[in-house]
Amino acid sequence: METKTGEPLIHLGVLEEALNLARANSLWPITFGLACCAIEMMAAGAARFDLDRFGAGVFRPSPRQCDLMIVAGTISKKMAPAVVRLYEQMPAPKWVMAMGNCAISGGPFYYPTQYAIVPGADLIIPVDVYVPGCPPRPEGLIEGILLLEEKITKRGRLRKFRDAKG
Amino acid sequence: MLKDNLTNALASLNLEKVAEGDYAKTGYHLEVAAQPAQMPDVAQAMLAAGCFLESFTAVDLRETFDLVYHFASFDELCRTAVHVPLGKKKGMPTISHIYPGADWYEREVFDLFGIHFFNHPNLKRLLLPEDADFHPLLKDFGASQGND
Amino acid sequence: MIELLGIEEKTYTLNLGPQHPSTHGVLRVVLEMNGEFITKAEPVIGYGHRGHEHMAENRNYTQFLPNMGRVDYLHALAYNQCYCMAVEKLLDIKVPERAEVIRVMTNELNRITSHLLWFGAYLMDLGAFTPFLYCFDDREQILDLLDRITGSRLTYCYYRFGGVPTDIDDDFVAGCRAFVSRLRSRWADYDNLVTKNVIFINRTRGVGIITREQCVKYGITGPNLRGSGIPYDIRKSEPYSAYPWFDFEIPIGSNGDIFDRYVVRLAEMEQSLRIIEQACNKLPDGPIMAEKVPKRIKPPVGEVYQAVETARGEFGMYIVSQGDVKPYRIKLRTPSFANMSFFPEMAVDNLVADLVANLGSIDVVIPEIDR
Amino acid sequence: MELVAQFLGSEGARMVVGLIAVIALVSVNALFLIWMERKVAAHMQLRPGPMEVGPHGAIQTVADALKLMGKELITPEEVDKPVFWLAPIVIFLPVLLSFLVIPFSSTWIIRDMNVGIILILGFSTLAVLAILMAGWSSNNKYAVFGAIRSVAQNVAYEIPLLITVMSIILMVGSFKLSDIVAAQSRVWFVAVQPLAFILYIICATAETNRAPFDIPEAESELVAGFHTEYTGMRFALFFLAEYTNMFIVSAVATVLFLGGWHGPILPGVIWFLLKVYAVIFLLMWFRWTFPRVRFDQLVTFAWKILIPLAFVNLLITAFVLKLR
Repeated sequence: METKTGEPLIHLGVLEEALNLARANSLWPITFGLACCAIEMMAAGAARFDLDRFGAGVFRPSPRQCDLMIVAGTISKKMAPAVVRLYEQMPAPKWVMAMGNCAISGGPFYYPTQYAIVPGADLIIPVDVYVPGCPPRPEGLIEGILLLEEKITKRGRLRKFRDAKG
Repeated sequence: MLKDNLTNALASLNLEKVAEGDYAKTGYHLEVAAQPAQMPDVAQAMLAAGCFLESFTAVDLRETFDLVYHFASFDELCRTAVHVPLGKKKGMPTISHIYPGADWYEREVFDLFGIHFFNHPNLKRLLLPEDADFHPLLKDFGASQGND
Repeated sequence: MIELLGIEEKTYTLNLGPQHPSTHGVLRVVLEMNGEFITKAEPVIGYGHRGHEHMAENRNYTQFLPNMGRVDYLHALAYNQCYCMAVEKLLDIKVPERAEVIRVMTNELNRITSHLLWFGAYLMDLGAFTPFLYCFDDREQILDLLDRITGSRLTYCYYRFGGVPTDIDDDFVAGCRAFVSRLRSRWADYDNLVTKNVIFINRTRGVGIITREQCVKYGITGPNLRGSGIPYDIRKSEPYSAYPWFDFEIPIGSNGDIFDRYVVRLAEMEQSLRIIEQACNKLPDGPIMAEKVPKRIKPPVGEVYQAVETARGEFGMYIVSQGDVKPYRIKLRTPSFANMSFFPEMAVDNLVADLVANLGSIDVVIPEIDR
Repeated sequence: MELVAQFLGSEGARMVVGLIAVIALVSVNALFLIWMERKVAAHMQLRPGPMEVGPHGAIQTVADALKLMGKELITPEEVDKPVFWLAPIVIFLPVLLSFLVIPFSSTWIIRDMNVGIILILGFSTLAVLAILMAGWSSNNKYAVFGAIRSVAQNVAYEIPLLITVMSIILMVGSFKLSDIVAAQSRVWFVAVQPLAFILYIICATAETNRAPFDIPEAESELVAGFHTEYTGMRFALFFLAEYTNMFIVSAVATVLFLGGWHGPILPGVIWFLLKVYAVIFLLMWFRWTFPRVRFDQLVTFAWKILIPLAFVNLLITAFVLKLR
């Protein structure tokens, strides 16, 4: 087994690559919405955008069965411990996506005397992919998922597409 | 007419002010000013007339608080605003036994302004974490408190 | 039996949320349970508290405008409209007719998106997944329309003090007409899939009853109130904007149970379609922005309370102005806050399954409760 | 020892081949069914479903399975460890063993026991035990809820299931599955016993814990029910067992009501599988159409409606048989 931060103990070459390919194509997100962005997350899973095409449409309600945490919305100070706890309950390997400006930096709710929110998910949990927008469109979320796939497999559909475009 | 009924009912309570409001400007049909101790009676009269508590909040006027209750009715268009001046560091009698819906409003005001409500069944923080030690909507909450 | 055996009946606590699939975000309900029955329910809110009211005091009037779309992101335009109307009242601005009609049209489209989302999400709470997708498919059609003129899909900030910034065109009107007929053709599907479904009826009939008296005591508004048979709708009782020019009805229920609330919401969508249809037919010409809107919004000293009917009930804004460029105090009277405060009474003595059904049926948006 | 030797001597080779075939079938079937469920659900919901992994997402479930194998296995601190570890295995064994007696065709049957149907029904009861073990040992309130509900539900639905099956057995006069199929060479029992078929399908849906009777894992109420605390491969085993269980109840439905391997032109095995997958499609259709039944209504429905109906059906069957 490997941990998220450390190097794996044993390198298994091809098997490792196959596993990564499998992981990248089967990112089950947790049913977890904090605010506005959650609606766009739902929209991304629904009929028109259909995250399931990329194997990322199986929203699991229990953190124990998830691979990906989409932090969709503002993290209030009251909620922050719960977010951390959910992250800790997920089994490795696990990934986090900060969806929307609130999860990236506090977004519109961050100003000098604010008292209510945590300005950025990366202050409490490690974030792999940032998807900006307020809220991001579902297309943006899909691009985020593809970027994450690229990060996991070191290659990916998105890169191919970008290279073709030049 | 609900407005007349209310005016009559409130007249007996010996309030500071029961006057017709400027609806076009403020959205009130009836403007009332009361002392803190009179508030439960006002609420009782409102409930008897079939009004519901639309909203309740406080305004920090630096020297005093201005507590504002808004009542309206499902049957007839008649919005009543009750202003209650309250000195700082003073408490307010609860009306949550008359309007159970006021329970949360009072907790919110306690949370955000630090105003204490006497006889409230469950007065604890509503929106902020239980360990918060500040009241964000006070006007002197600012650079020193909060963080970052 | 239990007493005979000398076993002490014990209750235990169950923590529902803040992350739970049916709490629609970040609500936590601490339940005291006896077996599967709830003896006490205490909602713990504030997990979505973002400090809108504090923010208002630190922003000028215009800067606070985008916040309104984020208070309740499902029916953003109604909140947007309420704020604009309140400030217009403070400044004594009259909005041109065309702008009012555009506001009503877009607002009603937005109301339908909100009800559709409720419909889908509620059925998902009850365990049916497919209606959710159907609703989202219909909802996307509206989002396309609104996206064209407002520039965003969800957190709209379309109305400005004095009118609307961009005009609608014939394509938008044609799109509205097409959508009206499309959604009307879907009612039969929804009825067959859900309304006539025996399981659905059994789960919602006679469950979660709200009485008139409770509505008065808790200040419950919106479809929850109308499901109990009280025809209170701000659009009719305190007509604002262009609503008096249109012909529509206020659907009401009779028993006040979940099923009635469901029927009321479905009927409201149909009424919204009627309004949109009429607005398409008699869209007045003229300017879309009032002429004498000051560049710098600085209302005179005073206070104002403005209410609108949102998809969840009465949304009120109480603004205190001290003649400054910043509002002195803004209080958001959100409908879900009052509706949710009734929830503990509703949940007691029911099963967990009913708790989920009840919670869904009052249609709460958590960040709107927490603000 | 002698018994074992004797047993292996006569049937040994057949058993070994059979077991390997069963394990292969179980895994391929589960992979296929999960893919099928996602595709069926997607098309019912106006969306394409898995598309990118393989043609039309055909190897999507392979990716899922590989990923689940590579996941960390978390054993929460407070759980009852031996029971927690055993539960996924216990749930998997009975569904595997049930394959022993299923007649895929007149010749494709591992062991044609004369108590075949009883064996299947007996083993299907064991699955409840595993759910109870999983829920109880997880030391999680939602999981315990799921477990308790599951037991109540299965007890309630096993009775009408057994009584319904009994009416078929009365007609055939044998517990042997191949006999039951052989008796349907001219008329399928679904035509003779339509009520029994409906009752069986309802009970089978409840037995497999699928919507509208999926209350042991009711997502919107109990998070993930009895398997809330399970991760990775352990969770996958529950998943696998659920889909294999679906295959078994559908196979039994095919044997009891749909004429088993009988059919024109095509070989028996193909007909059998076609019918099984048709029944599975029906179960999937239910799942993506109906809302979930409330727990008390579910139990009431079983005790007050299904059981009396099943008894009436049995009585009428017995009466008609006696008259004939």
